[in-house]
Amino acid sequence: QDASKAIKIVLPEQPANLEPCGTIITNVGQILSQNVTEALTVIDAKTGLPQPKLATEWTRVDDTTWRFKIRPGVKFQNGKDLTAEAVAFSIKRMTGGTMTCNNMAKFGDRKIEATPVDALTLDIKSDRPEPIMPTLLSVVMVVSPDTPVDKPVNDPVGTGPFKLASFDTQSVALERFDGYWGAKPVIEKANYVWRSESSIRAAMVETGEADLTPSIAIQDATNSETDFAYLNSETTAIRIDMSKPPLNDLRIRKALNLAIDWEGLTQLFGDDVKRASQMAVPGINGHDETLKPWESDPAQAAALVAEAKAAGVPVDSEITLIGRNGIYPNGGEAMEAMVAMWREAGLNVKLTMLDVADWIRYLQKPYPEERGATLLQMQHDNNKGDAAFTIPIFYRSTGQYATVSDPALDKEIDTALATSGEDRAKDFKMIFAKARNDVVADIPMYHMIGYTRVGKRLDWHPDITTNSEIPLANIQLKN
Amino acid sequence: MTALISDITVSPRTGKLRTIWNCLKRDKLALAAVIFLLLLVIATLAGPPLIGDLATKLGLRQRNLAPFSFQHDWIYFLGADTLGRPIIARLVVGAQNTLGIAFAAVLCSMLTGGILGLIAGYSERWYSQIIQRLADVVMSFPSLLLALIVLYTLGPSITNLVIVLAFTRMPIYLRTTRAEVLELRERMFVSAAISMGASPLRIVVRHIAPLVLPTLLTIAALDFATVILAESSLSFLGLGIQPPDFTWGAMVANGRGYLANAWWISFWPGLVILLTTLSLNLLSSWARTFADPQQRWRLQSLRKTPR
Amino acid sequence: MLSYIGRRASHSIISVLGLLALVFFLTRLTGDPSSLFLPLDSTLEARQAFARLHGFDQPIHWQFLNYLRDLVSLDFGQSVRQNRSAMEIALEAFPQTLKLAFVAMALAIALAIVAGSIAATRPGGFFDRIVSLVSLTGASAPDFWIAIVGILVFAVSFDLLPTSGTGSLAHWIMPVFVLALRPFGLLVQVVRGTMLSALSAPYIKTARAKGLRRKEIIFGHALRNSLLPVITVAGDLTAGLVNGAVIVETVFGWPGIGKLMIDAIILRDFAVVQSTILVTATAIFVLNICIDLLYAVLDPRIRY
Amino acid sequence: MSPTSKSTSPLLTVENLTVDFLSDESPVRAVNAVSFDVSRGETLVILGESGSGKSVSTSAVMDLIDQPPGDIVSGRISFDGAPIGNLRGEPRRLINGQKIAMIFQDPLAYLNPVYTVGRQIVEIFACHGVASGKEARERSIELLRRVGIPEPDTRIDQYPHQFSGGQRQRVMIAMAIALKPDLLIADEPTTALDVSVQAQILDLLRDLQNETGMALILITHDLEVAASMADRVIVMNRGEIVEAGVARDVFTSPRHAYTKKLISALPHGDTAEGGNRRSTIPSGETVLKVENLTKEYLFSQGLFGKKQSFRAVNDVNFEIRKGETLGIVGESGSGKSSVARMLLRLTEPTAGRAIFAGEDIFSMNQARLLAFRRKVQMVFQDPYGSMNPRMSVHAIISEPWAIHGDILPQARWKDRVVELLELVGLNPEHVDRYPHQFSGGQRQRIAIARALASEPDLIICDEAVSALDVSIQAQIIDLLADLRTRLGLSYIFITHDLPIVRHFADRIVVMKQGEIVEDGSTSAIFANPVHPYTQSLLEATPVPKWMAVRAPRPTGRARDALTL
Ligand SMILES: Nc1ncnc2c1ncn2[C@@H]1O[C@H](COP(=O)(O)OP(=O)(O)OP(=O)(O)O)[C@@H](O)[C@H]1O
Ligand SMILES: Nc1ncnc2c1ncn2[C@@H]1O[C@H](COP(=O)(O)OP(=O)(O)OP(=O)(O)O)[C@@H](O)[C@H]1O
Ligand SMILES: [Mg+2]
Ligand SMILES: [Mg+2]
Repeated sequence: QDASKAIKIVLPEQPANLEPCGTIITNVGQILSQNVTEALTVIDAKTGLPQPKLATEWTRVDDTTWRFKIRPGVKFQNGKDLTAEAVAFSIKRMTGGTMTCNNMAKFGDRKIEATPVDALTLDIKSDRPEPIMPTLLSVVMVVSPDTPVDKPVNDPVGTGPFKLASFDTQSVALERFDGYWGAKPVIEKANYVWRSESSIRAAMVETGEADLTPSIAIQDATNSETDFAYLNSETTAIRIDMSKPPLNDLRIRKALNLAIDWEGLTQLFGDDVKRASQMAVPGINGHDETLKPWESDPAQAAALVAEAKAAGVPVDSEITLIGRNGIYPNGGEAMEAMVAMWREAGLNVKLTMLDVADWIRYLQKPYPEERGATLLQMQHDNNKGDAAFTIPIFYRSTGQYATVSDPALDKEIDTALATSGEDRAKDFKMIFAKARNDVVADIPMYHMIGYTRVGKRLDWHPDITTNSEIPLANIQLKN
Repeated sequence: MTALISDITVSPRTGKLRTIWNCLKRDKLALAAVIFLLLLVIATLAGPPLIGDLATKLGLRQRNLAPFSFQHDWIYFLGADTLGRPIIARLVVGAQNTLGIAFAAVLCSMLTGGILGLIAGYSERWYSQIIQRLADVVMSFPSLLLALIVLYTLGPSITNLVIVLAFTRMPIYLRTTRAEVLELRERMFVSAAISMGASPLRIVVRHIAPLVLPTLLTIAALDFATVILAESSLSFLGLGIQPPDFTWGAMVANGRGYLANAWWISFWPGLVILLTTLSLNLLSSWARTFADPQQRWRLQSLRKTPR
Repeated sequence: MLSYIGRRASHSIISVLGLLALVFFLTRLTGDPSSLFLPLDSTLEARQAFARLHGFDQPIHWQFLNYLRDLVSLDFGQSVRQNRSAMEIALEAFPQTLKLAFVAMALAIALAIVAGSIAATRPGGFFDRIVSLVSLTGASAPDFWIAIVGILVFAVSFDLLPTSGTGSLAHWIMPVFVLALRPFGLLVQVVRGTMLSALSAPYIKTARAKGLRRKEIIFGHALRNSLLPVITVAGDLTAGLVNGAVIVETVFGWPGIGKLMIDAIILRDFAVVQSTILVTATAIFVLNICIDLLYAVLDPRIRY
Repeated sequence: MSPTSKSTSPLLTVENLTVDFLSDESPVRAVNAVSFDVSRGETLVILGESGSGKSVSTSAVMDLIDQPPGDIVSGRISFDGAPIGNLRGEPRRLINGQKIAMIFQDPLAYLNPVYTVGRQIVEIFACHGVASGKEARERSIELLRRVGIPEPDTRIDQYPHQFSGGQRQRVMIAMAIALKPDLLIADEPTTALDVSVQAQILDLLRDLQNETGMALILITHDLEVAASMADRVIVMNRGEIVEAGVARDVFTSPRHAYTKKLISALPHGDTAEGGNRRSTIPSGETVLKVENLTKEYLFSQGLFGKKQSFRAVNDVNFEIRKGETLGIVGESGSGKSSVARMLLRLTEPTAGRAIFAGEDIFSMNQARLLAFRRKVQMVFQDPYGSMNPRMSVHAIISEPWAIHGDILPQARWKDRVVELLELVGLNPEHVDRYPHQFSGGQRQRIAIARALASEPDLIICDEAVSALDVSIQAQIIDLLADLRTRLGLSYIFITHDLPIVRHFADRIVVMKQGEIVEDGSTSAIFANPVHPYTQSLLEATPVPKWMAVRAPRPTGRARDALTL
């Protein structure tokens, strides 16, 4: 075998398992998605729109039913043929509830049902109108019908250009699958290892021990030749708990936004980050380009606080900023800095850094009873092309992370979710604008940048999907 | 004879201090260590009021300022950290929490471990067994899990931090003490003391403990660094010290990602931790020599007869 | 002696079981695994389904009884994260840590004994000062600091060693070195201290009068008498490495049990936490029994 | 050999040796301008007051004085014509052990506690490349047999703490003579040996001298031993040699005042009946009654070996009355120390009772035991080991007062310590010194002072005066006798020194192999010994060398062992 056609990729973390149903977990997806397993559709990184993959075309039969044509001549890595039956099996495996399926999270509480029409045609029915079904289906990895239904697996068999060769405590190895339906990839073998220290991953690519590593820290991205920045679909923000005084006062919430020295804070995340004005990144259907991020205006912030104080708002009462350790690089420092800035503005903010499990209690409903006025550090990832993966969670009163409770807003969101095409985007933009200007339920910070170091041997560039997949087939070797 | 007695009773207190001082003078390294520690204590007590809020004030535009640059204020001489705060100021202000936590934790673990070890080693009763098995259990209990449990049930605070650190470091003292006691209690002078009617307490405290203490001090002096660094890794869980408070350990941990690019962020705090530990060790090995009558001459000025 | 071992073993088994029970109940005080295992944006129903599937919704004493029942049939539970038997995972990782810890400790003990003993023969001398300074510096420098700087220097700048990973002999050098540094520093100090006392004992005079070689006097007579605290401390440090080589395992990508345990704790993979603790605790208990037996071998006056 | 071999040049010469011990204060002069020499086949006996520098000056010969804190101010030591004073490293190693060997004074401290005695002997053969493995072991067993250790082939695998005081001393001797050195320095080699074993050992030394022409420097305070061995004698006092000469002259016509005092203090067996220090009070009430006392030691060969037992004390009965001294004499290893240790509950008896003041010692609870231990004190056979090395003399002696708070108010401790030190003949300025800074005899006296401190009713003295020179011995005995008369103290006086028991004890029990073979009043036993062992004890009194007839040697069982 030609050694030069084998590459080594260093991931930040060991994949706990290789269950195709968990590809939305970064380190599983980066190995499996588009390499071992494929879905019916794939999201185009630039437009956010679904493109054909294992489905060649699709049509909306009625409000709740979509019909997909399955690509003919596709074989699973175990030699079986891809049929509508197999796709239906994969969907049932995910939705059946006999095992825990992480990818289900993207479906929220929707119920879907797949019925094969003929060998290569599949009908998918949802319990309510679903305009973005093709987008949703990009997370359903199609697996061989031999896969057990009731328990997760570590030896996935899919239709992708690579098949799993080995998986142990130190590495995952993929091999080119010769029966692949599409173009033959250049890479023959890929070895995945993991190191959590960013500087070491960077060093490994530098010394040639590895060829590629995603998400290195900004301070390690020192070589413009090999280190590529890309918008990584993550948006960072501070969520404001609107139910507790003094945070239930709009002036205070605005002051919180205005008091930050944004330019200074940006230093922590590098010049490539983009200030955020909303919780979804550009390229997502519904993102409003025209929406302006908050400016930094400490004077006005102080004035607002004073005004609120005059109006009897208990501005002196303690506000807890709950941070999460290791949430993103320099996250702790950012929180420290912001606390210092708010204190400057006359707000009594205290920082508590928690570990994930503890922090999650504050993130998700039901929130702890005794929480008091809290601000919560968070990061939201939407790489699925549609604001539907963002808006209902944050701004609908039933949303998992929502602190807003506004029936009028709920209604607007429901209509937006049911519409499609141009109107859908317009509706979402309106909601984002409202959230930014009228509700102020959060302090949007940045659309984050990831840095990937790519060895000199490879010809490949990361993009917004890199956080969820690294398609080996797209990697070319120089000369 | 009366003259002799009055001679001996002359202010024994200052006499002792004088001997200690004389012996300290003879060991230059130990003397340097003492001076360093004294300076540290002074800086800890007097430093923070002088430094004011320099240590916590952000200077995002001086982020990761390199050390030894003369363009900036002297306070930036050792550089600035990731939020542009002067490292000198942070070292001084961080000393208080660092030393407080480390001393408290090391002292607690040494005392409890030492006492339990004396009991476990000297007594052959059932509780000796229990103590030892408990020590085994503590040893096998991952400190991180303990920290998490404390965090969830009691919440983060300095006291809890000290408890966690002390608790996890305790077995080493316990087991070392016990090991030494096992041998010491077989010595003749212990039999002699028993035959005189000395209570177990007295034997343990007067006869055995003084011979175990030097080893414990040796371990404790080095444990100081372990505890400081362990404290910083607990901040990873949120159990460590909470910002805006900080310790040297937290500073080191903060600079960890910058070793390749801005080494000074974690180097300086690492260096003071090292110097502190080094000083404590030099002092403990001096104390060990001083406490041993057979070795003490090494610290005395020996006047030879002219020949 | 055999009866002593039997007694110790039975006490230890009881203690390990107690430890397991303690861990079982205490870990469940540290939060809900379902919120960590599932993606942040999954629904409440999904979480509940997950809890039901893994039995986290049952009263805790039921969970414990189930666990005990499974234990009897040597079923240590499934890792919810890794879809595998938790014990299998733990037993896969343990030897990796063990061999690393073993090599590092063997090296640290051997070097510390030699260096500490020689330093003790001439306290305050040049060698003594150098050994003390070097070992203390090594022992009080942060280990991740040393590890990363080591990689940057030896792997990146000079390209002498691989950055990380396992495989060749070269892969061992840095992890072993980093791991051995702190035990070495501490042991040097302990050896030096106890040797200093031992060397002034009268039986050393006897040995000198017999005309023994310096080596035999130092290592045969003095050292043997000062070994008790040394092996205790060494044993504790080994135990510490067995369940705490986390930094080294993390930085160098060594697939050991330390990192496994920490990850499992942080992610609340309870079955893995219990299995790793069971494995390491057993190792530590066995180690402690061995050390206690060693006391009796080393000092005939100690009898159990 | 006789002094005739003096024609050749001396094997060892020490000229003008001065040794100081340095400390923060002014240096302590332990040895001052001492010169002596010894030739092949010759025996030089060093006599002298306890603490007079005997051990230090001989240690200097073997380079055993650590410098600092020791400081050899001046002196030239040459061996076989070559200076060896500054010899270190390999050349020194070839001399120590092989050419010059030493028997140390305090055998317990000087044996390594963690090695079997066998290993410690084998080591000598091994490190000088003489023999190794099985052969070395065989030779070690043989050596142990020659020094009279019973069952040497099992004993060889035991540890020093499992031996009796006298047996340890003999192990030391075995080690020293292993390589048949040219010069043997024996520092009080027979202090813990009963007369018959002592005779064996002395014979053994003489045999070696005859066989290999070994020179012997014998330090002893026992004038009878000295006289029986010495060709020449030097007498030391306060670090200086005050008299030197041919044995007969020194003994028969001492010139220096100190020597005269020494020789006259000798409690000669014949005169002892008259000027003895036995109790004058006739029997008072019984203080201690020991019934059927038995001790079996359990030990295992190796870690997993089978448990074996050894009956060290077998059905011993005796009683002591108020104001009485009970002398326990007997073979070395016959269980004397074991009895003492059991009476203080330091080792638990296997069987038996001991009634003290109407109560069985062995069934006392903690509180009663405390009261009991205040009333009974012990002087241990190995004084060095019995003192905490971290405690100053002051702390050591005042410890009983610290334990039993009601004896003496703390304000008076200092004065009382000084008083006690003076009573036992020590310099009261040494209160702040530590045990390692004293000579063997001085330590023994500190131990006596400590025992006296708690004002007990009964003192058990285990070879308490065996390392003291005769003049101090006499002083201490007088002190003890005085206390007995004034305070009604009782003593159990364990010793091998017959003249002393005869001088001091009212009644004597004789032990052999764990059993009492004879007991009775002192005069009765000395006048009319019944048991053959007692008879052999009394007969074995050594004869001055210059009076000894060449051919006949002591006979009996002991002899057989030696000729093996
Ligand atoms: N390490 C030391 N430090 C200070 N003084 C010491 C030290 N060793 C011995 N001496 C002193 O030196 C003197 C001589 O001691 P040495 O041991 O030679 O006496 P000795 O003649 O052997 O007496 P003994 O018959 O009692 O054994 C004593 O007064 C003793 O106190
Ligand atoms: N701990 C022990 N284990 C085994 N045997 C022992 C132990 N202690 C003493 N012995 C043995 O018991 C016997 C009696 O010892 P003990 O010390 O009582 O003798 P002793 O009469 O005091 O002799 P000496 O006059 O030589 O001191 C000896 O043979 C000795 O070897
Ligand atoms: Mg002496
Ligand atoms: Mg004895």
